[in-house]
Amino acid sequence: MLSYIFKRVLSVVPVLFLVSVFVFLMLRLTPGDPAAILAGDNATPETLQRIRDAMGLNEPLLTQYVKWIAGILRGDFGTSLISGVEVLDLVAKRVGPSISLAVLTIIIAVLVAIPMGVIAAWKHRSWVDYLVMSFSVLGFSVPVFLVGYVLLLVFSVKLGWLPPQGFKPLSAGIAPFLERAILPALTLASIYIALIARMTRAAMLDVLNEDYIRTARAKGVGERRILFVHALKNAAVPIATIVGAGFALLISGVVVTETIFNIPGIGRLTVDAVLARDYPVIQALILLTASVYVAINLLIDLSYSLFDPRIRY
Amino acid sequence: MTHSKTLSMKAGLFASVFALAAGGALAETTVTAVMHSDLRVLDPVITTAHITRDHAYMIYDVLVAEDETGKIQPQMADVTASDDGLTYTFTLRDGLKFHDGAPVTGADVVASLQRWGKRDTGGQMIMDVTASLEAKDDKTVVWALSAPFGPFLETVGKQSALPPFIMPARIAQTPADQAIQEHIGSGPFKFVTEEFQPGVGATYVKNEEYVPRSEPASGYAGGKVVNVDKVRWLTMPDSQTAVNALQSGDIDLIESMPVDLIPLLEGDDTVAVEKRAAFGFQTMGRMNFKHPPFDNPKIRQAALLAMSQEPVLAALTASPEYYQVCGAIFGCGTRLESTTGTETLTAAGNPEAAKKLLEEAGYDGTPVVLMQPTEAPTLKAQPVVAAQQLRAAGFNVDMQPMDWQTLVTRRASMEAPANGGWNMFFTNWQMSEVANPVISVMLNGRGDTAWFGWPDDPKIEELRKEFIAAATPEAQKAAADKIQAHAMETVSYVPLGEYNFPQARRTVLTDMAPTPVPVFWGLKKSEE
Amino acid sequence: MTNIDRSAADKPLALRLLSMVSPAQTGLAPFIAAIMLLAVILLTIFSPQIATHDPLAMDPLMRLKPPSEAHLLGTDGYGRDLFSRMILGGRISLLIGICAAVVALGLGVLIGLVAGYFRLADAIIMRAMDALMAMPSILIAIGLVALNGPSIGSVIMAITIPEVPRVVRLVRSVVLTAREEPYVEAAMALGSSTPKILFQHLLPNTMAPMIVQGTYIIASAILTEALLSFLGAGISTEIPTWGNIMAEGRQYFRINPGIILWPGLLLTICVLSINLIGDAARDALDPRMKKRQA
Amino acid sequence: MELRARDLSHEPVIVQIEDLVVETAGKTRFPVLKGVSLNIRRGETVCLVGESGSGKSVTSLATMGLLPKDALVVRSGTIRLKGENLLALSPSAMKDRRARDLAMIFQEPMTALNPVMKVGAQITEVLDLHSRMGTAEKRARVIDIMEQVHLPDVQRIYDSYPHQLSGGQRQRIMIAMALILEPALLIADEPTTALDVTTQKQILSLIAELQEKHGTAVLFITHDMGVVAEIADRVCVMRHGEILESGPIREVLEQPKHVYTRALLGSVPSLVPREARDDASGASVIAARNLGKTYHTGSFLGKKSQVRASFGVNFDLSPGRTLGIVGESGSGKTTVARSIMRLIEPTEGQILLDGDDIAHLSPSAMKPKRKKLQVVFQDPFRSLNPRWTIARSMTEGPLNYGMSRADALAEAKRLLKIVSLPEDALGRYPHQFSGGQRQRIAIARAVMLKPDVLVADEAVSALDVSVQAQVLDLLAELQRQTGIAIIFITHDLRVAAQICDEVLVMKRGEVVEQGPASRVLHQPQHDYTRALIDAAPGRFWDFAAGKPLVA
Repeated sequence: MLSYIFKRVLSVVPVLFLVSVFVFLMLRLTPGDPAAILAGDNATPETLQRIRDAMGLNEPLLTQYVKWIAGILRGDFGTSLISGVEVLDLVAKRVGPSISLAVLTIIIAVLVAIPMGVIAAWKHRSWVDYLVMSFSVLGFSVPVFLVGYVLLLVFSVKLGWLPPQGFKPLSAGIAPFLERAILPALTLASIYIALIARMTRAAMLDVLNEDYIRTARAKGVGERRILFVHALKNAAVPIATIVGAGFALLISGVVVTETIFNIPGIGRLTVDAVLARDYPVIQALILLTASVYVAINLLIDLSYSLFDPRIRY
Repeated sequence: MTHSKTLSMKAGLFASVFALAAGGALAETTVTAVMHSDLRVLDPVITTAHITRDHAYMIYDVLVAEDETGKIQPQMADVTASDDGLTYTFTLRDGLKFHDGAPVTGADVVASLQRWGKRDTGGQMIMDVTASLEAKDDKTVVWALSAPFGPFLETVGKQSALPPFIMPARIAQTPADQAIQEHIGSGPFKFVTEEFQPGVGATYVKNEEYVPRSEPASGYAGGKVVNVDKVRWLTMPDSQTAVNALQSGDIDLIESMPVDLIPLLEGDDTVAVEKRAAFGFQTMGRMNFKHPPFDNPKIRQAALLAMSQEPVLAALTASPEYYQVCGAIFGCGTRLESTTGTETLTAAGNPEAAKKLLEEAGYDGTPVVLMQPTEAPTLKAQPVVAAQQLRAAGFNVDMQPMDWQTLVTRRASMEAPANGGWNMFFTNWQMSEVANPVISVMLNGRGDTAWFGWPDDPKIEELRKEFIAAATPEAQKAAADKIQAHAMETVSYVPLGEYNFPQARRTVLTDMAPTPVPVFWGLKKSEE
Repeated sequence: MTNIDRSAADKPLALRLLSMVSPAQTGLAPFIAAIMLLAVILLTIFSPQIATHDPLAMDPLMRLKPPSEAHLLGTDGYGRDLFSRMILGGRISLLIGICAAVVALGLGVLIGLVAGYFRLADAIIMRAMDALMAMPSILIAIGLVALNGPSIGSVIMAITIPEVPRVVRLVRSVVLTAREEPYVEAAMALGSSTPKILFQHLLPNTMAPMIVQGTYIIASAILTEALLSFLGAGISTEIPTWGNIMAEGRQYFRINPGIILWPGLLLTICVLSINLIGDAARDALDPRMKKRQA
Repeated sequence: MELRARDLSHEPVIVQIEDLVVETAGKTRFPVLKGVSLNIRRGETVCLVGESGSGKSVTSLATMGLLPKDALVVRSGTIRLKGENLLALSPSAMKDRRARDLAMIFQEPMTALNPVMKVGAQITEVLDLHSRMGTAEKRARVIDIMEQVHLPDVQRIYDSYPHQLSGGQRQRIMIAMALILEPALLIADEPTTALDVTTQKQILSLIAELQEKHGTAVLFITHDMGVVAEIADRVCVMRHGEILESGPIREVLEQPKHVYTRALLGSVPSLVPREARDDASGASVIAARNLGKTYHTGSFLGKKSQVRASFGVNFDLSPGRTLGIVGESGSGKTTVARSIMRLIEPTEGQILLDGDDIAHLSPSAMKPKRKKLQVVFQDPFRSLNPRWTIARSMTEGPLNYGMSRADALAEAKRLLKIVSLPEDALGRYPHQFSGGQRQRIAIARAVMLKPDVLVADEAVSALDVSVQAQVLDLLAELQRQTGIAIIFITHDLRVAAQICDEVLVMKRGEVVEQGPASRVLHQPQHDYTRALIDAAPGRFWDFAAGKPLVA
C-alpha cells in the first residue's frame, strides 16, 4: 500500500512538469505585454523597454523558466507583475472562497444526485427515471451562466430572499455564509448534479443486473436494502471516479459563477490574470489547479480500496 | 431615482433618529463603492490609469489644486510667483504629516516633483525649462525656470491624469520606471495594505491626523474634511451585479453607472442617479500615421468625412441625456472651445464626399486594421460603429477583436499592420486631460517619440510652442483655434464627442463633491 | 448453454444507427430530439431567407428596443435585429461545434491509434495527455484565444485542444481492447500486416464510440464557445454566435431578459437534442458503453 | 456409480408447477414458456435439461418470482409450494418465502456473491431477514452451515471477501446461504457449469449429501447429460419453452421417446476413445521441443515476480492426425496454443514447423510461415470481424498471400459448400448467423490458406451439444479430405476422446501425462489424469447407446 502510494505520488511529477512547460510556453507565446499594461496610456516605447528590463521579461525563455521553477522549489512563486503583490499572498487570500464554494457544491451535488441516480435506476424506464434523465441531460445542455442569471433574477431580484452578490467566509457564521454561497453553489451544482446522477444511474443499472443482486433477491432481501446496501457500495467506484473527473468541470464552472455572483475567488483571479498577462499569477494558478486536480484524483484512486476490497495496493 | 428630495431627506432623518436610539451613533460608518475599474497598480506616477489616480487622491495630497471654477488654489502649500514668471516659491502649511508620522518636508516635495517630472508629459515640458528645483528649508521649495512657462500652475495643479502627488522622499526616490512598494501619503485617507486584493477591492480608513485647510471645500481645493471612518472600493466586473448590490444595500455608490441600466433604478427612492460633474469624457479615434492607408492625409480626411459622432455616442452611452455631440478637441463649453473642421463629424457624416476623396487619393483597398477591445465596456462599441461607417464610405475594414491588454501592447508596435501593427484604435479621455494643447498627448507631433500613431508634424509643435508662450488668455485662445483647425486638417485624431456616465448612489450618501475625479472627502453617510 | 445476447453490438454500424431512428426501439426522446435538432438546423441554414433584417446592420439610435412587429425579439445594444442575429448565430455556433468535433476526433484518433499500438510512444503520449487533462480546460481555452486572437479558427482550436486527450484515451482503450479480440488475432494468423490490422480491423472499432463522442463534443463545444464569449474571450461581435449574442446581452439581462433567454433557449434546445441523440446513438451502437466519459 | 433409482412415491409433493405460461412483456407478446407442468417430491431431484433458449432458466426464475419484471411476465398457470400458490402472493409475502421455503443457487459463483461484503455477513444476512436470533446464535448457525458444506478453515473464511476464495469455495458459500434455513425447495441453475470437472464432482456430491440430510426437493437445471445421469431422479427435457418428455432417469436415458431427446443423447460425445489410427507418414509436420513461456511482472520499484504459464512441452504431430491438449482452467493449455501460433513469443524451447524453428522469428520472417498454421477460437461471436462480410473475412488470408480476388472468392464458395453453408452467405455479416454457423465459417476461413496445421482452441466449448457434434464431424471430415494436422485444446475429456489420436494432459503449466488417447484415457498413469477421468460426470453411461458402459 505504502509503496503504491509512493509510486503514484511519484508518477504525478512528470505530469506536473509537463503542465508547467505547457503553461509557460503558452503564456510566453501569447501576444500581450505586462509592461504595456503597467505603463498605461502615455507610455513611450523607451519606457516600455525599461519596464520590461526591470521585470526580467527580456531574458531568454529558458532562463526565465529555470528561474521560475527554481523559485517554486524554494516556495517562491514570484510577485504579480501588475500589482506587485506576492503571488502566494494573492492566491492565499482568494483560495478560501473558491474552496468553500467548491466543497458546498460537491456536498449539495452528492446529496441530491446520488439519491436521484439510485431512484432512477431502481425505477428504470418509469416516469421518475425519465424525469431524472431529462433533468440530467438538461443540466449538461444549459450554459452555466444562464442558470446563474435565472436563479439570481428569481431569488435575489424578484423575490429578494438572498443577496445578489458577494461572499462571507464561514468564519462569519453559517447563516451569512450560506446566504451568499447558496445561489452560486446551486448554479455550479446544476451541471455537477447532472453528471453524478447520470453516472450513478448508469453504474447502478450495471450493478443491478449483476448476479449477486439476483442472489440477494433470492435471499429475500428488500428493495431498499438491495439499493442502498448491496448495489450502491458496488457502484461507488465509478461514482467516486466521476466526482473526481467532474472536478475539472467544477473549475470552469467556478470561473463563471464567481463572475456572476462577484465572489473573490481564484476563478476570477485567473481570468483577470490571463487578460492582464500577469504571468507569475497565471502560472502559479494553473499549476495549483492542476496539482489539486491530480491530488484529488489520486485520493479518489486510493479511496477505491475503501469501497472495493478487491482493490488492494 | 429621487423625485422628491424632501421625502428622502425625511426618510434619512427618521433613519438617523432610529439609529441614534439604537445606539448606532458609535458604529463605524463605511462607504462601499464600486469604482469604474479594478485597482491593480498603486503607483500614481508609473501609470496614467484613472483608477490609480483616484486611489492617489485618497491617500496623497497635492501642493496646489483646482477649485470648482478651475482656478488654482493652495492646498499643501501657498505659492508665489516672481514678476518675471521665472521663479515659483512654495511654502508648506503647518500640520502636514505622512501616515507613518513623519512631517512633510521640502525634500519630500522636491523628490516627488522630480519623479513626476520624469513621467508626466506636462511635467517633462516644465523640466525642459527648469533651472533649479530645491528645498530652501523644511517648509520652502523654490522652483526656478530658465524660460517662462505660461500654464505652469495649471500643470502643477492639474487634476488628471498624473497630478504631482507628494510622497516621502525615500519612496519618491524609486526610479520612475519601477513601481513603488510602499503606499504612504499625507492625504485624508490611509491605505490598508493587508486588505488590498487586486481584482476584489481596496480599503481606506480615515486619517485621524489629517489637518484640513480651513476654507470650505471647493473642487479639489479647500478643506478635505472626512466624515466617514472607512471607504471600501469593490470591483464588480459585471455592472448588473453592481446595480443589484446597490439595490440590496450591499454597496452605496456606483461611480460609473451604465446608462442602459438606469431604468432598473427608476421608482427606487433610496437611490439617486446623477451626473457627477459638468465635464465628462471625450471619446476619440486615432490613426496610425506611419502605415498605409492612413499615412496619406487625404485618406485620413476621407475617414474623418466618413464618420459621424452620434451613432458612436449612442452605442456607447445610450441616452442623449448623457452624451453630447461635440467637435471641439479641447471640449465644448470650455475656454478654448473651437469646432472648426468638424461640421460633417457632428452631423450625419458625408460618405459620398469621403468616397470621392478616397478615389482622388487613389485608395487601393488596403485593409484598415481596426483594433477592437472585446471586454472593456466603455471601449468596445466605438470601433464596431466606426467600422460600419468606414465601410459605408468604401474603406476595406479589417476589424480585429482582442482583449484590451493585447490592444495596449499592440498599439505600441510600429510595425506594419500585416506584421502585428495596426491602423486605428479608439480610447477615451477625461476632459481635463485634453483641455489644452500642453496636456493633450494626441497633439504631440514629434514623430517616433510622439504618442501611438506617431505623427511627424513640426507645424503642430510650433503651434504648441506659440500656445505656451502666449501671454494673455486671448492669445492662448487664438493659438488654440489654430491648433484645432490644423489638427482637423491633418486629422491628428478624430474626436467622437463627449459623454458623461452618471453615478448612482444610495441616498444615505450626501454632500458629495461635484468633481470629475471621484473624491471621498466631504461626503457624509447617514445611518439607515 | 446460455449465450450472452451480443447481437446488438455485433451488427454493422449503419444497421445499429438505423435502429435508433425507430421510436419503437428507443422511446420517443431521440425521435423528438431529432425533429427539434432538424428544426434548429433548418432555421440556421435558411437564416438568410428567414432573417427579417441584415444581422450586421446597426442603428445605435434604435438600440435595446423591446420586441415589436419590426423586430420580433427586439434589438441589441447596437440596434441590430436580435432575431436575425440569433438564427445566423446558430449557424456559426453549430459550425464551431462540428469543426471542433471533427478536428478533435481526427487528432485524437491518430494519436490514440499510435498510443494504443506502439508501447514506446504510449507512455510519453499518455503523460502529455494527463498533463493536458489536469489543466482546467476553460483556462487553456482562454489562454489559447488570447494567444491567437479571437478568430473563429482560434476559438475552434481553443475548444478542440482540451477535448483531444479524452478522445485519445477513448481510442486507446478501444484499441487496447480490440487488440485482444480473437478476430484480430485471427487476422495476425492470416498474415495481415500491422498497418492493415490497425486501419482495417482496429480503426473501424473506434467508429461507434467516436460517433457518440463526436456528438458530445459538438454539444460541449457549443457551450464552451458561449462560456468563452461570456468570459470575454469570444469571437468578434461582427460574427454573431449564440455565445457572443448572450455575452453582449448579459448586462441588459434585467432590461430585456430576452436578449439572453431566446438565444439561450435555442442553444439549450440544440445542445439538448444533440446530447439526446448522442445518448441514443450510444445505446444503439454499444449497449455496453453506458458510462459517459466525463 | 450408476443411475439413481429411488422410490419416492410415498413422499409428499413439495412443488407443483401447472401449465405455466410466460410471455415477453410489452405489446408484442412472445411466448417463452408454453404451458410447463412438473412436480417435485420431498427429497427428489428433478433435472430440467435442454439447450440454450429452451426456457429452463425462465422456469426456475418464475418459480423464485425473480423474472425480470419489465421483460417477462407470467400469463397463466400456477406454481404451488407445499400447496400454496406462489404466483398469488404479494411481493412482500413472496420475499418472505424466499430463502425460508425456497432457495436458489446460480451458475456463476464468481459473480453471484456480492464482492464488497464478507461472505460470513452475506450468509448472516439471510438470518437477519428471516429470523430473530441473537448475534452469537446467528454466528454459531452460520459457522455450522459453513461446516456442513465442508469449507476448510471456517473461521477465516467467515471474514473473507468472495474474491479471496476459489470458485468451488464460493459455490459452497452459495449452497450454505441457500440451505441455512432448510428450505423445502432448492433450485440449482447450472451450478457447476463454470467449475472445473473435479470441483464439479465435489459440488454435486455435496448437494446430494445435503439433500439426503434435509430432505430437500431439488430442481436442477443443466445442459449436461453427464450431470443429469449423475444426480437425477427424474428428467424433464425442454425445448422451445415446452417439456417434450419427462420421466424417471433410467426410462429417459434407456428408451427416449421423443426424437429430440434421442438426437440430444446421440450427440453426447462418448468417453470411449476413438479407434487408434495408423500414423501413416510418421514425419512430423509440427513439433515442440521443451517449449515454455514465462511471464515477468512487476516494475522497477515493485518486487519482480515470474509466472511460468507453461513449460517443458514436447510433442510431434504428423499430417492427418490430431493432438489433444487437455487441462482445467489455468493449466497453461491456451498459452501453449498461442505460443505455437506465435501470437506470443515463447521464452524457451523450439517450435519446429516442417523442421524449421519458428519460436523466435520476426513478424516479417514469420509471415510466409503463417500460411501453414491456422487457428479457430473458442468464441464464435468474437472470432469474425462483425463489420466485415463473410466474403471479406474469408478472403483476407489469401489476399495477403497474393491470390487474386476472383480465385479467393471461388475458393471461399467451395469451402462454404463443404461446411454446409449456402453460397449467398458470402454477402452477409456475422450477426446473421448462429453460433454454430459462425464457427463453421471460422473453420472455413482457417482452411482457406490450405494450412498444414490447424489449432482449435476450445473450438466447440461454447456450443450446444448438438451443434458441437456437427462441428466435430466437420473437423474430422476436413481432416480426412486434406490431411491437415489438428492441435485440439479442450477442457472436455469427452471431446478429446472423440477426436484425438494423442493426448497431452496439462496441470499448472506442466505436462503430467502424454500418449495415445486410448492409453491415456483407458489406463491413466498419473493421479491427476485419473482424477480428471473420475470426475467426468456420467462416465458410467453410454448416452448414444442408451446403456451403461462396460469398462
